[in-house]
Amino acid sequence: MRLSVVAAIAHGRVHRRLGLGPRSRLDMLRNLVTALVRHERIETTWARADEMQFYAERLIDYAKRGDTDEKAMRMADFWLTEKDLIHKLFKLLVPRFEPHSGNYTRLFQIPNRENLDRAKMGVIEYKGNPFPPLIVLRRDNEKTLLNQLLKGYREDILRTRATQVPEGAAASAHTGTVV
Amino acid sequence: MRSSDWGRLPAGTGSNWAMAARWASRCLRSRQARFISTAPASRLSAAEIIQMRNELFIKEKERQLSLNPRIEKIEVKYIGKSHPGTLFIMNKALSTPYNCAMHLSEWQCKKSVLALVDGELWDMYRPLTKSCEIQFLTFKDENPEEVNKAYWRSCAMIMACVLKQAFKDEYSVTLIRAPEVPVISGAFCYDVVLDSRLDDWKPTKDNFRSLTKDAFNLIHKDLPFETLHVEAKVALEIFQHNRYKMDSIEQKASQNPEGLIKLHRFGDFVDISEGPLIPRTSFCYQYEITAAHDLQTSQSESIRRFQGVSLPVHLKAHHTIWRRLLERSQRLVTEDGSLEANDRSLEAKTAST
Amino acid sequence: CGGRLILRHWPFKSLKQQWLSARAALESAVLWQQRFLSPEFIPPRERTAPLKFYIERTDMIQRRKVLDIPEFYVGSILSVTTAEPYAQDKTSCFVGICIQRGGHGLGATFILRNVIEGQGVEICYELYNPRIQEIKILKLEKRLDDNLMYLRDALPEYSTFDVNMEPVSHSDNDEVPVNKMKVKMKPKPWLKRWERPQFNIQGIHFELPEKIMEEAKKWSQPWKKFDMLREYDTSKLEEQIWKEVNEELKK
Amino acid sequence: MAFLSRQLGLLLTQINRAVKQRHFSTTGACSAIQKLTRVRVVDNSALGNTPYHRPPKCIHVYNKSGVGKVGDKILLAIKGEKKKALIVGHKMPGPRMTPRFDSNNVVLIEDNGNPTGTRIKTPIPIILRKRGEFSKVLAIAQHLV
Repeated sequence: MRLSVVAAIAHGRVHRRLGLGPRSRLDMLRNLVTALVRHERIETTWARADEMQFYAERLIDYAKRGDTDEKAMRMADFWLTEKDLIHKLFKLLVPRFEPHSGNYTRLFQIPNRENLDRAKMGVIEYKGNPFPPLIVLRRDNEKTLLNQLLKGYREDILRTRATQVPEGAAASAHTGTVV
Repeated sequence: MRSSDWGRLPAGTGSNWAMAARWASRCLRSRQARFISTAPASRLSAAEIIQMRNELFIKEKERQLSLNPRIEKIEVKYIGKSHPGTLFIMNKALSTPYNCAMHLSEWQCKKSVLALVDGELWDMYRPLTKSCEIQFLTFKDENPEEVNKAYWRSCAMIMACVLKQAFKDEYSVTLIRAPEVPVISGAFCYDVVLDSRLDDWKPTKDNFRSLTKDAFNLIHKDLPFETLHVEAKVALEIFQHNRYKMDSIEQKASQNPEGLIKLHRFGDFVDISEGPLIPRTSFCYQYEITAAHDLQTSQSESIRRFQGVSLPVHLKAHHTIWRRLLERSQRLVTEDGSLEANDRSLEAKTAST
Repeated sequence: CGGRLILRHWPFKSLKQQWLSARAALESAVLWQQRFLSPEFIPPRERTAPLKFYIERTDMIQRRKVLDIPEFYVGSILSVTTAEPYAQDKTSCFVGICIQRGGHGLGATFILRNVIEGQGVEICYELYNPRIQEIKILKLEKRLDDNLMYLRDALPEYSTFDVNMEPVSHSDNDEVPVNKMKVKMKPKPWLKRWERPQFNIQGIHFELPEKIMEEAKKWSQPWKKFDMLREYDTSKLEEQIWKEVNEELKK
Repeated sequence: MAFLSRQLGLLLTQINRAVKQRHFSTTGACSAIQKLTRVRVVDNSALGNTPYHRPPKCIHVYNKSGVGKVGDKILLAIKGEKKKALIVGHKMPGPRMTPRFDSNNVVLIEDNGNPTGTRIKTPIPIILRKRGEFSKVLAIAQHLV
């Protein structure tokens, strides 16, 4: 059940209407999934990427059943229009996602299309692909002014604590002898 | 106010510039005449000293400007992340790194604190002298050490300006110097010799608050920091009433191979400084003067060290953290790090306990 | 699942309790092999909070403790006795074939159909209605389809059942037999176009012209079974609910 | 003679039924009984069972909504006459636990409420007894569901 998309697209609609009908919708998503399996990272409109994400993940789930499973094979056959990719799916992607359960893809929003339609665009990728990461998580730099001030503050605290603890220990030892 | 406009003057307005300079020189001449008449007075009030220094600074600046009567073009190459390899054609001895940043983006204008001109640290409002490669430094760089130092220096200078003007005219305030303390020690400081009548005076919280208020007045004025490299002779003339400054000028002149002294000015306050400063006072966001310590010295005059802490607009702190930083900044800081001071304070603490 | 949260085991147990629970788990594992979970226990695929279904389940279990609701399927022949305040003996009994099961939770229904005196009669019973006094299985079997609505358009003999029918015995261990009967239909205007692939009906012996059957095939949607969005895998949920219900019923 | 005619009538009714099956529309408009709904007369009255080229048709429903359900009286156009009738079953599913029939059944009644026929063979819903005014109709019914 796609609660997330249900929440995003209002009033109980489970999926978007794409293309020229249900069949065209699936055909379009099929081509997208095939492209995703081939290139591992593709750029498309946000709506298509969002619709496709579910199918791309379920396809991996099916493929995890193994290539001897008939249903899995039929699914792979349907969703991958280029048949050389079936091998890649079962032999490359499945071992990659073996330790994970779900969340095989990543979806990001990118600037709207420069085209006349200014469509909202997204980029979707399988995790663990060989490309450079889309988002570089920048760690807070320790050397900025504020962080240097805070570091000094922390060091002060630690130093006072270090001097206070031996005193406390000595005091307790002292009381110990008295008792 | 006129002088503060100089820094903002964009490159390429040569005629305007010349007109303004002419007008300024006219004013200067008339005032100097008055100065000569009052110069023999042994003691000048703080405002008068400031005015005198300011006028001398303007004069020197004008002189330096007149060295390049013709506008020459230089090529400035930007090497940075956003638009690497951008080439600017700028005016020699007129255009500043800030002008380059204006050509790049508003972001660069707002965030750049210092420029790196051929590997040399450069103020944002200091004119470029030759064709060069330029780079901008911000507070959030990989290693913003130099920027932090510049910020600390600038804050100390703002504090010096506040201290110079805060006292009544009958009390003399002699600024000594701004010790270069590392940022990690928690406070910037400025050494001051106060009037001997004020030896017993202990500044209260309200005093600090009023000083801080004065500092905020300066910050809100959004004054630019200007730089001038002058010969020791001129610097000595400017600081003729301050023997501490004269000592340090001589010392610095001897160290510098060309015998040049770096002067900085914001508003009409002129000071000697070690290195580059931030572009404008409005870069400070949180600013507070927190403590004053008596330094034990062998001399008869007691030297006071005023301390404060500040954070720039780009790095704001939550008020709870800010309060802790304030508490910490009240400890005495020294040039060789905060260690000694801490030890001393600890000793004092243990002694008291 | 809200239900599971509430039902979570008490963390501290005595040794005997542990042993008992272990044995119960073993028993339930054995029973799980030959389980039957009434379809109305499985919550539908929607956003309703699971707590609602849990509360309904408790009520359903309460009702099941009073009334024996047997295992039955679409296609089974049932006899239902209800309290009827307007009847002479205050009860009424109806015998018929179950053609549809619907609803979830307490509102679950099933429809019985019979032809009496040449007149087709259907009654939609609410499974947990307190008016129901007895539900008796006369013949436990399945048909080829999960919905026998097409019996309305079939010849009346296929939905005619004797009111005084003798119950056919069925042992618990046997598989439920599947009646592979193919019904013959009345001539065409029908309730629905049953030949269309969307109904996927196996239990009709179509005697339609070839042209119509070809025409119907145009409505087939072979891609539909590859649309993973339509899959609703209830096996885990089913097992969980079955355990919960079974434990509660044993108490 | 009367017996013969009755036999003939029954036979014709059977034929009539088969004919009706073919002509009856199964669209939703006929689910409940409203004006112009063709109905089936289920009692053994002569009027209802003699064949006629036009099936009986509802021309008025005596209630406020205009949609007749079980227990509502309607006016029928039958064999060129106007006749009142009582609905005893319809195709549209009623409330739960009540029977639904495969055809729209009526029983002809006189203006005073007495049934015209003497016997009703098809099943009649027991819920009819709830209204309490059709005891004479229920009395001639043979099957109650």
